[in-house]
Amino acid sequence: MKRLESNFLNMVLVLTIITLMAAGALGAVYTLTEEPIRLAKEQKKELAVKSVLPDFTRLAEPETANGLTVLKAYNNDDFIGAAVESEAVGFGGTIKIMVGFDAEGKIVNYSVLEQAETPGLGTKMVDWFKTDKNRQSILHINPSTVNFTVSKDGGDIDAITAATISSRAFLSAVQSAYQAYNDNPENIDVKSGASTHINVEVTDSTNLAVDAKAMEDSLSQDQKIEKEQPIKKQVVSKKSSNKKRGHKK
Amino acid sequence: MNIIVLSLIVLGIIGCSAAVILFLVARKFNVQEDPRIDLVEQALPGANCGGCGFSGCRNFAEACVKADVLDNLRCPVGGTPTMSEVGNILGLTTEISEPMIAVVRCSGSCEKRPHVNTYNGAKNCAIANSLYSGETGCSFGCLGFGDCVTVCQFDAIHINMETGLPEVDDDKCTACGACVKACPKSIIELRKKGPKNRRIFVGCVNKDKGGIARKACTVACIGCGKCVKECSFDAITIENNLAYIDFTKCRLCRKCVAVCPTGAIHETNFPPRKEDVQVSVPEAETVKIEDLSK
Amino acid sequence: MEDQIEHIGVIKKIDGRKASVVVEQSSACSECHAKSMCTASEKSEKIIETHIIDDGKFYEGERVKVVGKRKLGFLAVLLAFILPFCLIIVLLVVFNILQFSEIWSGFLALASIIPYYLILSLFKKPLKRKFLFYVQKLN
Amino acid sequence: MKTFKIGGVHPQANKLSAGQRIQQVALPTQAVILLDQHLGAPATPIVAIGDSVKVGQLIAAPTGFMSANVHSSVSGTVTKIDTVTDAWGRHSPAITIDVEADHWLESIDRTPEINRICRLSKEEIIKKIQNAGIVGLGGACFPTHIKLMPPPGKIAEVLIVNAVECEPYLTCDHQLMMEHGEEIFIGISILMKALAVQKTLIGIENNKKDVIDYFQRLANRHFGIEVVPLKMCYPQGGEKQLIDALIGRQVPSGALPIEVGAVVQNVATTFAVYEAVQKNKPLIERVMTVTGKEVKNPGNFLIRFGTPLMAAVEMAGGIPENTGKIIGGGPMMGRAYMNTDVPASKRTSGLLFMPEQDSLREEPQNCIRCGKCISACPMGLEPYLLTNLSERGLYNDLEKNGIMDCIECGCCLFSCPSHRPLLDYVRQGKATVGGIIRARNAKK
Amino acid sequence: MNQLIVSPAPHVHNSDSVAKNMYSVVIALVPAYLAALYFFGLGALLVSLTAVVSCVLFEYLIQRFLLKTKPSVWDGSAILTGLLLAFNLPSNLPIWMVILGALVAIGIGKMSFGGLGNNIFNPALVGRVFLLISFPTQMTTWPRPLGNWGLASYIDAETAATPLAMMKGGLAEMPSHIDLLLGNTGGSMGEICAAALLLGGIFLLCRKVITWHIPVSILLTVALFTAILHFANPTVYASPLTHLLTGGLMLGAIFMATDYVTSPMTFWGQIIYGVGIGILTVVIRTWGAYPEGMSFAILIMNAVTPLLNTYIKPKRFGEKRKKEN
Amino acid sequence: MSKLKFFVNGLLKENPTFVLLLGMCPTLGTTTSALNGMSMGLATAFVLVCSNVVISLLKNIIPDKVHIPAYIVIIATFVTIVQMCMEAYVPALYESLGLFIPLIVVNCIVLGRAEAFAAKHSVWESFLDGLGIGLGFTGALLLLGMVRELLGTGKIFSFAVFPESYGVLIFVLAPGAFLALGYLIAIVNKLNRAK
Amino acid sequence: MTYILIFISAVFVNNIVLSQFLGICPFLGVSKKLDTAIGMSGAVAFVMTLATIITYLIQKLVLDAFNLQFLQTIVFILVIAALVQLVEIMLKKLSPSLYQALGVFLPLITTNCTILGVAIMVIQKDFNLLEGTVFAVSTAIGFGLALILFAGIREQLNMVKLPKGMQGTPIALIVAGLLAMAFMGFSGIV
Ligand SMILES: Cc1cc2nc3c(=O)[nH]c(=O)nc-3n(C[C@H](O)[C@H](O)[C@H](O)COP(=O)(O)O)c2cc1C
Ligand SMILES: Cc1cc2nc3c(=O)[nH]c(=O)nc-3n(C[C@H](O)[C@H](O)[C@H](O)COP(=O)(O)O)c2cc1C
Ligand SMILES: Cc1cc2nc3c(=O)[nH]c(=O)nc-3n(C[C@H](O)[C@H](O)[C@H](O)COP(=O)(O)O)c2cc1C
Ligand SMILES: Cc1cc2nc3c(=O)[nH]c(=O)nc-3n(C[C@H](O)[C@H](O)[C@H](O)CO)c2cc1C
Ligand code: SF4
Ligand code: SF4
Ligand code: SF4
Ligand code: SF4
Ligand code: FES
Repeated sequence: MKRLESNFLNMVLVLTIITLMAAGALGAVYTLTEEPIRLAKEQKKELAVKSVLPDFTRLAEPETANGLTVLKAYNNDDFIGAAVESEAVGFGGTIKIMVGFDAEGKIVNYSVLEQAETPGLGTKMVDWFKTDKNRQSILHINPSTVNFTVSKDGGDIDAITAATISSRAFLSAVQSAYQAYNDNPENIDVKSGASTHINVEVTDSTNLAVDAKAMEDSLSQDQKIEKEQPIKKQVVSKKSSNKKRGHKK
Repeated sequence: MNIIVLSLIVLGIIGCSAAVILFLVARKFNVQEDPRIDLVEQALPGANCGGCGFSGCRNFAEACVKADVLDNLRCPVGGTPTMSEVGNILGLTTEISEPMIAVVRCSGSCEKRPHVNTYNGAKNCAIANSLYSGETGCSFGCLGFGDCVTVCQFDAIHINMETGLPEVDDDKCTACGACVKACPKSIIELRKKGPKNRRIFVGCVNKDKGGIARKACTVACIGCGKCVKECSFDAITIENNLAYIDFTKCRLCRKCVAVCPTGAIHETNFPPRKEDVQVSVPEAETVKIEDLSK
Repeated sequence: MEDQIEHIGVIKKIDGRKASVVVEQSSACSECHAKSMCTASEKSEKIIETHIIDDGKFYEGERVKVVGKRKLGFLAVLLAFILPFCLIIVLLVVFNILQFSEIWSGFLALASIIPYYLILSLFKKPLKRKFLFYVQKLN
Repeated sequence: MKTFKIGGVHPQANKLSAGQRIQQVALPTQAVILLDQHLGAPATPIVAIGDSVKVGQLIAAPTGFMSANVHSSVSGTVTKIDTVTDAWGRHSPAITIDVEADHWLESIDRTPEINRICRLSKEEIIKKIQNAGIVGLGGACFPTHIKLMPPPGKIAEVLIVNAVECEPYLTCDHQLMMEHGEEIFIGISILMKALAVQKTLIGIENNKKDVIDYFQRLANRHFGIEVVPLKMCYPQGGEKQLIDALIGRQVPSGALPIEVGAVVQNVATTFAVYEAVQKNKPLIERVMTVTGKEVKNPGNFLIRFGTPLMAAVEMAGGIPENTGKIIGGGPMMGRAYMNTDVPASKRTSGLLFMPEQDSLREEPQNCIRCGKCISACPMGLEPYLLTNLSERGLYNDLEKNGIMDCIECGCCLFSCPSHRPLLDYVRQGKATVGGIIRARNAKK
Repeated sequence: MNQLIVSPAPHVHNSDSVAKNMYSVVIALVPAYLAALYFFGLGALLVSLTAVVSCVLFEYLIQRFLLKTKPSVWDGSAILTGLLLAFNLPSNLPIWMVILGALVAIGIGKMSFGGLGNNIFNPALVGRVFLLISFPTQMTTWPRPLGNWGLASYIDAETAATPLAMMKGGLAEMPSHIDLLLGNTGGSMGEICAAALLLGGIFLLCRKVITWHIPVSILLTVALFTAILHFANPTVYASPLTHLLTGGLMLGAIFMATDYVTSPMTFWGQIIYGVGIGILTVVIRTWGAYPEGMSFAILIMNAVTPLLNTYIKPKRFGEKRKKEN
Repeated sequence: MSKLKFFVNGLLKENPTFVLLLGMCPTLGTTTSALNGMSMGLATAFVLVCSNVVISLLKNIIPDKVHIPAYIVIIATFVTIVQMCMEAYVPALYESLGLFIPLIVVNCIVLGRAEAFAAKHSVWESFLDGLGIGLGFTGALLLLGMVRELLGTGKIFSFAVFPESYGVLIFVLAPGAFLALGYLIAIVNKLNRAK
Repeated sequence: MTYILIFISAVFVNNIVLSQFLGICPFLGVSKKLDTAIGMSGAVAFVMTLATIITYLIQKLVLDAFNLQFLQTIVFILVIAALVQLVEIMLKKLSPSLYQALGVFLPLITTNCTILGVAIMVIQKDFNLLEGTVFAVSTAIGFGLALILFAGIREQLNMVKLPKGMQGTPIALIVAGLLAMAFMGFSGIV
């Protein structure tokens, strides 16, 4: 039971061998788990998409608009809506959500992908805005048709009790999702049904016509939010730069 | 498969270079501690009392490991058994020294030494002592504010509420000597623990002349010298009106106990004496006396 | 009385008015009661050159207190860690402003501590004069 | 009006015996003269049992630098040279003399005339003071002649006479000043000469208006002596505080007043100096106050050293029925006695009888960190911290936190709402640290 | 004559005591309490009684049964903790929450450290912040002042926002300064009437229970800091006066930051402490998530207090002189 | 039979959390709920057992002076394995435990056990020891998680015990972690002393 | 502005010890004496910055490049361990007297979970190098802040008589809890 002597060669050798063994083991486990990990990640995303959109048969490749990812869904060839991933800084950190819009720009459903809000307060957002109580639900609403801010700020949506900050962040994330949904450059071309097209235009024009000021307000507010949340911006821009680097390689 | 090869290469390189660096470091600095230090430390009581003169048991353990002879190193808490165990671990011999124990040399309980005034300052012997001689007529006796109790790390000494005097718990006392240092009246002494905890000692430190001493406290040593005459082993000396029994010479014959007119000499843990010898040992100190002399 | 830092060590060698003392530097965790359970409680021995100013006789192998001014401790941390730390940060910022690539600025900043320590090594002598330690008897 | 700048408290003055004329206490039949009446080591007896002595005769010589001469205050036969139990139950060396008559040494001038002229040189004055066994009567019993010999390199600029008497209850200095003002001023002039200073400041708290008026009149007649009324605040009488109040200089930590060019003497000391230098009379008696709320006739008494204190107490109407505590000195700095069967000495500035209800301290509670002890401390210390450190035996930290600066004035304990025994622990810590420092210096 | 009592000097005391200090503070709180009763009616009574009784009770029980020491509840500190805790709660808080707050204040904030004098953090604020974090909804909805006096004031009071919460929403509907001074606004029961609190503060200053250093440095710092902000952008940042009169600032500065146990002991220590509280309060009020920063600011500075006590020493006698030489 | 003591030892007498006070970071960081706490405990236990076994197998071929880096590599390997498996099969859990999974590497318990025990004992003993300590750790985390979840949200394992409105939010937040652990340790100390 | 936000976030809002629960061991261990706590904070800041930069580079140059992210844990821990030792060697060789002084003054800097944790967090949060460095520095400052505050509190607690059961770790944890509670006041600032 003599221990190996501590001379240079022994030490380096043993340590190297052990590291190599470790590397081998890790590599092996990695190859085994690589697939499940990817699947798990995809599954999560797909589940999210499914839960926020009506039934669809085909998803288009992700596109980016306004720096957000937009996934369009088709029933056969009919554009039936799009799921948008969006984020905003809430009370405890970044809130990532996925919102599904139908072809008319109404919110079908949303799901919270990531959040670090206070349990019991901000975390209530997971189903608060789906619950049909008072004015707290945002489902089946086109964000541009209402004043899409919390009632405290003069808007039409009830904030989560005692979690106004989270609610604000959530709503602004939904709004930027809507923006992305709307601004998607390919949106108009791809859309097959004219009604959608018109609908969008109509919404816009009604907005302009009916409540130009509100629109302006919401826009300026958007800008304000962006100004106030430089981290978010940074993150977003970095994302894209990362991507670029990735392409280069 | 590619991944495995890649990770082999990358980790191999990093591991190898880390190994070289760590090797260099290992060679340069890291003291591979002598594993015996751990062993010795485990053998020690772990009280970290500082009684050994080192700050903490581990330092003492190191000192033991580094030392060539254990003669000057001694854990008062663990005593000889511990030291011989340490000696075994290190392959060194230890001096066999007899276990010691703290002994309180004042018997002036509340009833035997009435209070003549009331102390009303901070409850601390050192402070009271620096102010004056104490609440009783005896200016040598225990003050009873328990400085000795505070310093004992082993919970071995407590003030008996009835007598107002500290009492040492034979089993807990480790003879670390902390209380000896703490007592401003130098009342506590480390003495040989004695076979079966049997000890004989003078329970008084009063150096006043007999009359004065007796007036202040009924169990005071009055320096009459009877015990000196009685002792066949020259163990007892009298200085400043106070008898002292040298524990290295005392053979525990108990003769002196019987002759002391005030009962200032204490015996502990002796069996009751068989023949009742009539001696004038006052009240509480009365014990059945038996002559054990050879 | 100056504010002092004290450390216990063992005299390894005495050379006139100088003594080499071996002190142990243990990690943060060595205070911990469970250190035997935990490797973080690493230790290393360091040899410290000290001066003898006390008249007391010292002998090799004696356990002594190594005493230095407390300010020196802070100065040491400043020179050894804080300054190079500031250097790295400053360089990183500068390279960033100069539009170096991230990788390069990282490398350059990291590398900068090598010349820093090299420069520090030029001051070996004055530093040695500054960082004086003394030995004292225990208690 | 001037006062010192840091800390201080305002205890009730209770000067019950103010204005009571000084009464002479009758000679005892037996006098017990303590040999430990000064700061340093007890003096060594130079008489033997059976010797007969006269009033004013030297009976014990100094043992070492800080010690002082002790003179007989009575005439008679030495019957015992032994220890006696002092007020604190300790054994203290003393010479017992059976009083036979009242024979004085011939050299002593016992006439009541005031002798204004002093032609002695500086050295002669100091020598005379030393021979007369004069020690500071302000409390510390520091041999006065030492104070008059500044160490080389230090020059005294100003003499400060401590007439503050800030201790509650005590009035002996006050009364002495009223009755012997002239002599005191001569004493001051002598001290000025001994110190070669041109200026003297007499600090008096403004609760003694009569003395201030009287002394200001006297000061007009003396060159270089100025009377400074001070705002009442305890411990103004503390040497460092008084210097701060009068000349605005603060004696640095660990230094002596001479560091800032000042020498402080108590008024009673100056009177003793007058008697010693002008009348050849050694220090054999002093004025003391016997007082207390329940005392029948609180008063000021001139008492020979060695006389049982009870003699003065009897003159004041005896020990009151419900006495709980007897204090030698004032209530702020005095020490409680456990034994009243003791003789008067150079230390006894007063006896205070506290009724039982005022005698017990309240139960101490946890420190509530109110900081009141800090604001009260005239030395700018942190008594709560010193107490904590002392309790835990952290002597290094104690030293760093200036425990040696503590003047044991008691302001901290006086003002602690938690009734913590602050000064008890601070004093203990100070004693221990002092010992450590001395040991360290001795090694060097 | 009986046995003499012997003790070291000094033998007299200025007869100040812990209880005297504590009860003085209780008395000083009376005006604000009356104001609270006037504005919030029975609810205020209910909440304050519960808080005081449960604080005293918990202290007694813990000392008696857990620590096994002699209960010292009558020194008044537990009463004070209860009262100050209640002052920091909305007057319609559910009773069980009040009791929980008292338990936390006394159990965690005070007795875990061994009782009066040992604690690091202000017990009442520990209780308050614990509740605030645990029940943000209930702790941030206040009944409308003068809404109701009877039992209804407790059970289903109309709620009102505090001026500070309004401040966060924009400066449009702030109450007038007079209303703020008198207390005619929403808020915790004890914090609303700045005038009554000031009155109590003056009483404490006169009785020398507290010194001016802490309250004045807090108020000045807040005034200064908010003035700078206000003049930089008056539409976003409220005026200094508004800040001074709102929220628990007065209550905190006069009664809670001055707590002996948890505040520094030296002159400069107290000034730094006060300035720190002022700055933190404004920072939290204007940029933080919580509408009210005083409690947090005091707690944070409580944590700094030991450092201040260690490093900020009183000026020692003879010190300056030393430097000159 | 006597070997069993190695196992029991870690459960109670040397419970890493309550008695030895090791691995405080994950203890505090992952016990927002009973489930999280338990999972973290199990992950640690797995690493502990595996690394104990492997190290005790290899103990004689590892030269003394590189034992720490060697142990670290071995431990890191198992940690990474756990990490990948969790990510693949229980992604939700993986996310909620977050950073603390890779940090098992520096957990004093794991390395400490390797050094203090596995390097000196046989494989079987090391296995038992690892299991005991690991389960002791798991138990402690589970307990703390349960306490925090119960006090904080009124639930245990997401099963409502009392109505949600009685949840004391602070216990699922950072301060609650410290407070709950502090009092739990105090209670355990008290029980130990009472014994 | 971003950097300031990162700073405030790491120092106050998401303090590494008080809200992230990393580095608890040294927090409880080194905090007994103020001086050591202060010195230690400086040392940790240095090591943390160094470690963050080097692990960042390795991540980008090696792990990301070869798609070997799964080796992160093992590579980081090795690199950090080696790095700390390397600094020691350099110091010893190049400035022995400094090295000596540190030996007397500081405990050894060990790789605790804070350093590894920060290195990983920088990658996870997708910071760029400068942000990562600022993050590391701020985290270290936050760590130092908590450590120093805590050391002060502990020195004060040493002076009082705590209830028996609370002495040691329990009271330390409770103080940490209350401190964390006080620091929650900063939440929402970023
Ligand atoms: C511990 C704690 C956690 C909180 N967490 C959140 C949160 O996650 N999201 C949020 O919007 N507000 C949160 N808040 C509340 C905010 O501090 C703020 O009071 C609130 O957003 C504004 O109040 P209101 O919603 O009642 O108008 C929290 C408060 C506390 C005390
Ligand atoms: C060692 C020592 C030397 C002293 N030397 C002098 C001195 O040279 N000059 C002087 O004026 N006072 C000297 N003093 C006296 C002190 O300043 C002071 O007056 C004395 O301690 C009594 O002060 P108190 O009554 O305020 O306690 C000396 C004191 C001591 C202890
Ligand atoms: C707290 C304190 C209070 C004192 N109060 C007085 C006082 O009221 N009157 C006085 O003469 N000396 C007082 N002293 C003594 C003086 O400090 C100093 O020793 C004395 O004035 C020196 O003169 P002496 O040597 O002639 O006694 C006091 C000392 C202290 C420490
Ligand atoms: C001026 C003053 C202010 C006080 N403020 C508070 C307070 O804000 N909160 C509290 O719980 N106790 C307060 N107390 C009471 C007491 O000091 C407190 O309960 C202790 O912190 C408990 O150890 C105060 C006491 C005084 C004298
Ligand atoms: S009784 Fe005295 S000698 Fe015995 S253990 Fe206690 S302190 Fe040490
Ligand atoms: S033996 Fe000594 S220390 Fe102990 S109580 Fe008696 S006097 Fe005090
Ligand atoms: S006794 Fe000492 S510590 Fe107390 S106030 Fe006076 S000088 Fe300060
Ligand atoms: S006066 Fe008393 S209670 Fe106040 S700080 Fe000083 S010791 Fe503590
Ligand atoms: S520092 Fe985090 S577990 Fe030790």
